[in-house]
Amino acid sequence: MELRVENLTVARGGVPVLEGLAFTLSPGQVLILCGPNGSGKTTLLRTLAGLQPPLVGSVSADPEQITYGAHADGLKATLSVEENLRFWASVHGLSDIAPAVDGFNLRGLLERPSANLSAGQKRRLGLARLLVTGRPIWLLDEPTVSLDAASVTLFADAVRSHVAGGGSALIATHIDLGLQAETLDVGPFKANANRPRSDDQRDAYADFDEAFL
Amino acid sequence: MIALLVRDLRLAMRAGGGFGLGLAFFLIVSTLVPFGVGPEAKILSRIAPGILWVGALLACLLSLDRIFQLDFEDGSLDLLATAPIPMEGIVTVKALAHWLVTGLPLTLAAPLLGMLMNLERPGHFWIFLTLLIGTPALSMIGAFGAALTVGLKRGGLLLSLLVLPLYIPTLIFGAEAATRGTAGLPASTPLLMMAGITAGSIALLPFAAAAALRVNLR
Amino acid sequence: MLELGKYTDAILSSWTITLGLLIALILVTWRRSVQVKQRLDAAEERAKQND
Amino acid sequence: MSLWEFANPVKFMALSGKVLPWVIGLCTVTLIPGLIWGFFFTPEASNFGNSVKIIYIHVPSAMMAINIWVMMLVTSLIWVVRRHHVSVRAAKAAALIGVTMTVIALITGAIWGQPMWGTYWAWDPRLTSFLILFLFYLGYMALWAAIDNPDTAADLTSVLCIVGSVFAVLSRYAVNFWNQGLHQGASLSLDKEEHVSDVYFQPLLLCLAGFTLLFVALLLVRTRTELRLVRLHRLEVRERMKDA
Repeated sequence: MELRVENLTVARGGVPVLEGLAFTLSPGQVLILCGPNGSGKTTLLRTLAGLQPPLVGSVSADPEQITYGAHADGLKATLSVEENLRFWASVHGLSDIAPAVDGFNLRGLLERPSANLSAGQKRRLGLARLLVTGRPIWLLDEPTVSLDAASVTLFADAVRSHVAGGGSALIATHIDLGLQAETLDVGPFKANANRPRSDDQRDAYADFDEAFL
Repeated sequence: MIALLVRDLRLAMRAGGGFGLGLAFFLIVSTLVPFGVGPEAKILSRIAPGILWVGALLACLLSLDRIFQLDFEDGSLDLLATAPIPMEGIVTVKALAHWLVTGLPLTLAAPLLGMLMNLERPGHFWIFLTLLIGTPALSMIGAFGAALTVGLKRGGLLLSLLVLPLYIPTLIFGAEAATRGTAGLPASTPLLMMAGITAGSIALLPFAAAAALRVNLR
Repeated sequence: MLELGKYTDAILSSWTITLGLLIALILVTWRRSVQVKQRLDAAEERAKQND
Repeated sequence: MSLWEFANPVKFMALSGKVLPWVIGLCTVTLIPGLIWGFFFTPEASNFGNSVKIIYIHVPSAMMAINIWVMMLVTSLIWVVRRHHVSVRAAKAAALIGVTMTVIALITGAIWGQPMWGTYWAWDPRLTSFLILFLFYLGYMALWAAIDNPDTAADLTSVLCIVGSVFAVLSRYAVNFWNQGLHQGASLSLDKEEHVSDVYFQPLLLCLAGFTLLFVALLLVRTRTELRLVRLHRLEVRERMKDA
């Protein structure tokens, strides 16, 4: 499953943030998304995940093929690690959580309520969720926050084996994960009123931004 | 969908508050009213169906903002939105979980609390029946209100304001059916009207609520 | 002066309240319109300078 | 040129700017004479006495209260279906006018009710329906006020308006049903048609036209303000993004 994006404009609060984006994420590929804070990486990932509509353009991949790993892990404090994982697995129609548990070294924590986990352990559990979705395209927003060096390695291994199995990943991060990856800098796509625009972009903005005076 | 329902029920049981809160509030209302109105059995038994209905409605209102707010805050709602469950399904399951946690216990408790209010013999049955049919509508309408206000800070007060007028038809028909049934008058018209509202809410409001949720996640 | 009989209070109070509310609504609308126009003009000016 | 072209705020601003003085003028020449006629130059009614003079503010405001909600429903639907920017701002702009009309109808009704029925408030179906309508207006406006992003607010309030309308109609039936069930036969509502003869009807008609024109004039001004606010919001967001 390939994720292709052409001439995509994403907006936050109705205002274009990034425009004219074009890239392809093929199976087996890792793409690192970089750019300063507030440059629209999260907005882009949410748009790709289908949580918000793009202002212009479209995303070629089916949202059913994509899983989104956000800042927040979506864990329930009163449920145990195992219950949390089993829940997400069954939502996605899977039942085997063993690879996820082993991949992120959670075996010893299974019975613990996730309220009692450390920040890094929570993050590992949040990342383990990716494996139980069974979806090929991962969109990850700062996945390594609060992970120690050993856990980062675990994560990098998980991405590597996911990619080796024909999956792909788009990762917004500021650190070097030691992965074989291409880099996509969002800086050049920053929305700018002075940039020459194509007609369809113009139409989409026209309702308020350009035409109103 | 079943996994989501099981999870929500489990959360409600573990977090406390869930089952207890609505019931406790209901108990408080029905014990306080006689102190306020006076102990005259005649008056109490006449107003009992109405008081029980208002009490159940307020108890229901109390826990509405939890329907989506917690999932929104910890990011689960984003993840659920990208999961292979349609948004309408999420809304329906959430409303069902809310009903199982508040509406159903209230329905079961109402006949017992009716005794405190000198509710007459057929009244126990009628209050049970009307609440059983009416409370699902309260949960569904409440889920719609919760979906509208999910992203807002201090959404609780706003939620009550939005949901209040939406509850009025259900309340009128429900309390009317209970009152008439208790008095031995024909009650099928208000009962059918209320059943209609419940059926309509369950059939249509998930779409409105899902639309509101999608907007709020944007 | 018009003789309103026993309804004097009712008529005068309802008319006063109504006219008061309508005038208040007109004033609020007008004031807000002016304020917003000023703020928008200022913002447009800033936007032009920034470009 | 189709109606949809006014989805473009520029065109709407241009046109509404031209129309506005005329509407204000027309409003002045209908509303003020209408009110003066109704207040000073109508005879005493046999059954209401002079209290009939309240009709000139009570009936138009009550009609506007309902009509404005219907207008908001239609404009909200247009927004949901066509994402017509002017439409949803007009709905927002109308809400405050609508709630004022509702309050006027309620207050004048209560004041009128005191001498006629001996009580300020009765749970009469009409009065109750207006109270419920008032709650709907409040909720709608509170939701607008609570949300920062104008487009999000537009979407959510439109959904609320549509769902609320269904429940408002349900409430109307429920309330009729409920009151009938409690006080049999003691209907307090006034049957206007029967009592209104031409002497009262002509100034009433003028007042109705006046109130409608006042609504249109206020609506145009307020919609223009709302559109400017949207533009202002976008500019401010851009500024903030530039700073970041």
